[in-house]
Amino acid sequence: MSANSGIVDILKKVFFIDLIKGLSLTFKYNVSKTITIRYPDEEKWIPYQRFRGLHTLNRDSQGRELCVACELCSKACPTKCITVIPMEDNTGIGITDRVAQVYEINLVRCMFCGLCEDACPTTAVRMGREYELACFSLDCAKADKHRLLAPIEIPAEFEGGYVVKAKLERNKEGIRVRPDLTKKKRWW
Amino acid sequence: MDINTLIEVALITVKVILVSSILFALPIPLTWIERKVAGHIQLRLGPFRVGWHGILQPIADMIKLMFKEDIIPDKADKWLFKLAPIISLVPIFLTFATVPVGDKITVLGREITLYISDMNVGILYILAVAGIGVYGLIFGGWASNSKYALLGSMRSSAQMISYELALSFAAIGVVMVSNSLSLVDIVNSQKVSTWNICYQPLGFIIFIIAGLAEINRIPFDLSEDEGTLAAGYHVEYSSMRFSFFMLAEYVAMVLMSVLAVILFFGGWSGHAILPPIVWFLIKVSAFIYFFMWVRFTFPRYRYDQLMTIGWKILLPLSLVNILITGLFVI
Amino acid sequence: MADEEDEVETVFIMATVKINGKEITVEDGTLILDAARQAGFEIPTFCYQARLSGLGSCRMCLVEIAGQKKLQPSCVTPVLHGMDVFTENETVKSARASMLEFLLANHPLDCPTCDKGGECELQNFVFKSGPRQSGFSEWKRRFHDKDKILSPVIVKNHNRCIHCERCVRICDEVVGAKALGGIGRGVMIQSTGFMDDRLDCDHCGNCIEVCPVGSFMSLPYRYKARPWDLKEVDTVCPYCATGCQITIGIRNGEVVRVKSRINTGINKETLCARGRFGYHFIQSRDRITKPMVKKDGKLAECSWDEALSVIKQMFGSGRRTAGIASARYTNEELFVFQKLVREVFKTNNIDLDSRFANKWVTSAMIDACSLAAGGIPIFDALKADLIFIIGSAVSDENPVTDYLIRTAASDRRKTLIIAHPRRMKLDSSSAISLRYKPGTEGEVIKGIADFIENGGESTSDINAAAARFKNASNITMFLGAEILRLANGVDVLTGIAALKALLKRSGKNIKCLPLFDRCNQRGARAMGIHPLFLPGLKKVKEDGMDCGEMLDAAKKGEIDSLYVLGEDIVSMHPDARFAREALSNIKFKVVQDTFLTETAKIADVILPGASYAEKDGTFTNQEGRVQRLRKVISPVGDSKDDLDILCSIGGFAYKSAREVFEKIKKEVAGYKDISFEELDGNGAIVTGHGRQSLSLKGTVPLLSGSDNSGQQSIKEDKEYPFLLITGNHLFHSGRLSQRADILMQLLPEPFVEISEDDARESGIVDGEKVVVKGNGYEAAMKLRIAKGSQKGVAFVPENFDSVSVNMFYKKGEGIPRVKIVKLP
Amino acid sequence: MELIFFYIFAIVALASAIAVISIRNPVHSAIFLMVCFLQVAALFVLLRSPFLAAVQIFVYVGAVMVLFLFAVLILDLGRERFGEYLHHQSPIAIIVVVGLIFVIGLGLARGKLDAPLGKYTEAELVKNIEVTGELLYTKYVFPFEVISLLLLVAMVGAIVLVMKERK
Repeated sequence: MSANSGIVDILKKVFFIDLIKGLSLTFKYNVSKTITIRYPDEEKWIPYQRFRGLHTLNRDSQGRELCVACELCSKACPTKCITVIPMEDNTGIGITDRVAQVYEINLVRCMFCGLCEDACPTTAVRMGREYELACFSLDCAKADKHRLLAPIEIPAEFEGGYVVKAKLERNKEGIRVRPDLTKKKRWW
Repeated sequence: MDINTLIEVALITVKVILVSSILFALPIPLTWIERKVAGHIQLRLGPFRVGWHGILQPIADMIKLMFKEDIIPDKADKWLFKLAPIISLVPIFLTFATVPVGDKITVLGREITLYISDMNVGILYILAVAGIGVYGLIFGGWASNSKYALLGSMRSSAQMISYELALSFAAIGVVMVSNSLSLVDIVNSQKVSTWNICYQPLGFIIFIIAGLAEINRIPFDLSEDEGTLAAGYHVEYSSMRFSFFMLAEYVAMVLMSVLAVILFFGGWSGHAILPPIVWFLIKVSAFIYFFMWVRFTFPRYRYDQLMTIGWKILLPLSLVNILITGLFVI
Repeated sequence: MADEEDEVETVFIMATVKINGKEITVEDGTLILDAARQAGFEIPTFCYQARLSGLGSCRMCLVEIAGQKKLQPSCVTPVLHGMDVFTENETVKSARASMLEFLLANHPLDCPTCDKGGECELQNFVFKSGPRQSGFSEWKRRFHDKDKILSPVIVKNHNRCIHCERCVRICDEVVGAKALGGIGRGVMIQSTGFMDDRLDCDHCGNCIEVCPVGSFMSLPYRYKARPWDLKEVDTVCPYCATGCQITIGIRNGEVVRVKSRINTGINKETLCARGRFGYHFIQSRDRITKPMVKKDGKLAECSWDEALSVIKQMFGSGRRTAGIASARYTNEELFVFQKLVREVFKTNNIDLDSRFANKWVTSAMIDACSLAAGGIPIFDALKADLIFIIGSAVSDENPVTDYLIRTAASDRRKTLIIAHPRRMKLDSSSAISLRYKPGTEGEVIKGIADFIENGGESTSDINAAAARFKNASNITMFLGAEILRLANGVDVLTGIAALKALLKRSGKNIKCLPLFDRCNQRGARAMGIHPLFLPGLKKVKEDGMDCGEMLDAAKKGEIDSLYVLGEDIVSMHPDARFAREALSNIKFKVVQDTFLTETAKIADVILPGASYAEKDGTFTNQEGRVQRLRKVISPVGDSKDDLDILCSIGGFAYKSAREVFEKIKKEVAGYKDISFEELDGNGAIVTGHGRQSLSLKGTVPLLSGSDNSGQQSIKEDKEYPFLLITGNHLFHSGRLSQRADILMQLLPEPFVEISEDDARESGIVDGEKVVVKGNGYEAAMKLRIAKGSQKGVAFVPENFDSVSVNMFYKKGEGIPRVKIVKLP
Repeated sequence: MELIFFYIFAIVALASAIAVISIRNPVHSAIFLMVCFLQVAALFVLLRSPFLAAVQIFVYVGAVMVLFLFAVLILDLGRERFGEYLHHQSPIAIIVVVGLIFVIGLGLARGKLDAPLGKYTEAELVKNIEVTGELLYTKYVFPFEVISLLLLVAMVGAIVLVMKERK
């Protein structure tokens, strides 16, 4: 067997079998479809629901803020990037009379671990699927309550895990890639 | 001097300008193609944002290179440092003086050769002049006064000397078969019989491998081994001087493809449905693609492996090839 | 006078018990819980509070006693000799877990929105020993959806109540307000005032402090922070001379709450309204934040360098200079201040503006209370079987001292006698409340002394009190600061000294404690802020002028430069007009203060100082207890630590309060054994300054009548029927507290308080708007009726800029007379 | 025309040859030596010997000089080293050089250095590869073999030397 395999080896070397195998594989790749997502020009990846992107502050079905400013998220935060300052409010914008006066996440320090989400007793804090967080000035490195409460583009029900058609938009604030959730395809 | 001589001189001048400008312009599409090929082989798309499918990317790169700061290291040998890119570029351009892209064609009743000069020592000349290009690398590395650059240049020069032998011997096989050193004659001889690849398969393989090494491409690009040498001999270069080195490398790749086509694949000969020059271009393009394909398929050899292959395998094999060819020819 | 007394020998019967196998010997009658704590075993409890009566309602402290089938509540079960107690075995643990499960059956799990979350005793116990699962699935008890705001400072959430009744008991037994009670039965008990009203509430917030859960919450602190956000620093309350330990919590540099700590300081877990809620002045917007210099008749902000150079240039030296300090500054600052005045300005004209007192009265007070003889811990003083208070509405002036006295007086073996014209809360604990007309304190003392010496029928109140004096063997006298303000204060104090001597002759132990209204009044005197005394109460060679004399001299143009450290002379000195006039006569006045007071407004240079939360140092309270102030925040704006300011003016090289304290230790004998670093919650009592009596009698004008003020104001006056007494209100202290927003919510405007009889006679009802007239000044305010106050006496709190009560005073006339007219 | 080129090449060759020995920097010297070789190659072309020209470039410029440079680069010779070796030899060298110039000048004056043209025509010379090959393997076979043998010996010697060092 050893002699046999020796001959086979030599033959393999002589006829560059391995090299040809390699070359044929790469050639196959060359002509096959690419897996590149043409982000941000034409396509955008919509992550799964479990994705941990920019936080959102949620509201209940009546539109009241779920956040009760208990600061458990800021306590749980390993990077101490969440600042919560509670206040009293009787106008009913929150589910209790305790609402956040300041809710600010320092995105530069945030490592998107999701512990805030786990700590939240009212499911007010959720990690969303927004991941385009780059911008032209450091202002946007801080996500304030207003920004976190703003309605998100991708509805929570949307399953995710798709590549969708998207449009690149440039304006003064920065660049946004607006997805078109109706035209979706699996990534692979 | 009569009018004919003047026209000849004028024609040669035109051809020289044409060839040089083509050679200067060639790397522009080639880099784009190379990056595209790289992308697709790696299941990517390659450049995509500048122009249609990124076609203007090389232009953008070129503009960038032009406007980059030209940095000369403080302790560098300034004279040699400036000279080195030119030394690497000029010889490779000179080789194209004798490269034929086709036989004669007749325009306005005048025969025009599709080459600048048909030397009777053509192949020898090409190999000799191309060998000078190594000085660019050596000087570039040495003049930079940088250890990475010096190591890169040492490697590449040693590599080029080692593989030049095998390359030349592989070519000698063809010369023996064709009975001429002139490239035009070699092509013409293949028109009569079949392509030399059929007579010289071993020679072809040696030629291609040694050629890859000669033009410093993967898997033999040890001179610019990013992993160990940062970038090799041109690590200290920037701006246009850097692009000269790049230019030289691309032209060398074209030269190697052209040589392979001429020596082993019958040059411009082909079926009559297409004009000879198109056949020639198709073949050369195929080889260029092959070189790119190889680049993105194989990993780099270790330096000792490189030397082993060069001296212990390719050189003896090429000698064997000459021996066998000699026996057949006689 | 501590060394004049023999320690009372008490023989305790001891009992030896085994707790978890560990033998411990404790006093017989000790509760098992206390014994276990002494042995080092922690027993969880909600309802137990050391100074409160035992209740045993929460059942958390159940322990197993060998030989008894049922578990016993350790917080109400005293030890018996030979007892074998188990506090950590499985039965006890499971009982605890079940108790917590029961408590959680009705306790809402709204911890995220509860202010107590994070420092909640229930939370902690549940985490430590609670069940991890509950078997209850029924609805939770729910009284209301929204929290109830009971007062400007207290918020109540009945749903969270676990019926430990600590709040009810502390309100009843310690504070004496009796504002809280349990309404409803069983699990539906709500601890609240009647109809959720808190008519008698002192707003002291002690219910908040003792509440183990978030049932009582502080409104100013509501939703401001969570406990873990806070940086907490222990320091001392600056409002009165009781010297309560407080803990200031700051968040992001903002003071958000003041609290007391269980078993810390003499106040333990209690505080009064101003201590707990009076912190808003620290970061008030009205604070002076930049030095100011008068240019062209107007105050203009300037740099520190400029202000200091102006002072160096303009401030004279010698007899024509003077310095007046406030007793709200730390010992260190006052020490450096007297150094500045004596060494740099080269004058002995230095005094506190004790508002009404001349230097003879203040030194007589020092003598009468034996301040030079070292401090007497108040708990020692309260062990006496007779406690006599004169000259202080202690419930208003020193509320926490009031709590301490009330707790002590609840012992039936003790007698409490209060002598004051006004009714006060503590009267309910007293055996005898002597009413007298202001200015006749001397007669009260004389009456008591006469009865003791000569005997007689115990018909009158005074005689009844004197009879109690006779029967008592240990007597503690509390002398209020009001005596200092009397024109005949020296007489009264001499009388008290005589009474003391008399009692001592009859073999009784006498202790005498002052009740001061400024936090560091005692310390200030010891630091030499007195025209007659150097630090350590050493007599000066050449007497200086006291505050009144300085103003007299100023009026005559004999004072050129005056340095005022944090005192508002114009607002506080009797006869505001005179004070203003006199000060205007002084060429160069420097005021170092935190607010733009009336005095500061007429100053030539104003230096912004620091509030008590912004500096290090020590206060000496009325007992002689030295306590540490700690820096909580940096001085606001451009203001500076007062010590730094004084040092840079005087060119002293002290870098910190600690260094000054080291110097004080060398110069003031009573402080020599105190270590600045080791001052903890309990402080340290000063020792004697090396002499017991100042023996100034030879120089003091002794008898009434010889005093230049005279007694004419005591005479009846038909047109102006009321004698006006002024002082601090429960919610206010000096003019500082009106800068604290919350205190201003509690009492936003002054009132006039008269007795029920007077009100009936003049036909004015409670709450009616009246005008108080006198000395050419009149002010409108609300009327309050105090049942049981002395007839013909009116009281107006002195804490408001809106009604400047010192306008009623006339220089040299003693207690003013006013009339009260119903507003048409 | 040819003469013009000849003079250009000759002058450049001489100048670069002088530069080779006069420049202190060994690498720069090597460059000038390379230039010199290239000029010589060009002169071969003028002499209708493209083969020799190509071989000149191939062997001397492409291989020998690279090895030269290799050594220079590896050894990192100091710039002043060359000077030191010449200390005691300069008088002798000057005498030798002067003698050589004298001898060459004498030869030129007498016309003794006039090399005869071969029997080959211009057309044949263009195909000089065949001519060269033929001559090498016929007329000059013995010297050729001798040189081959010498080179072989040199090679073997070099290898032996290296092998020894390894042990």
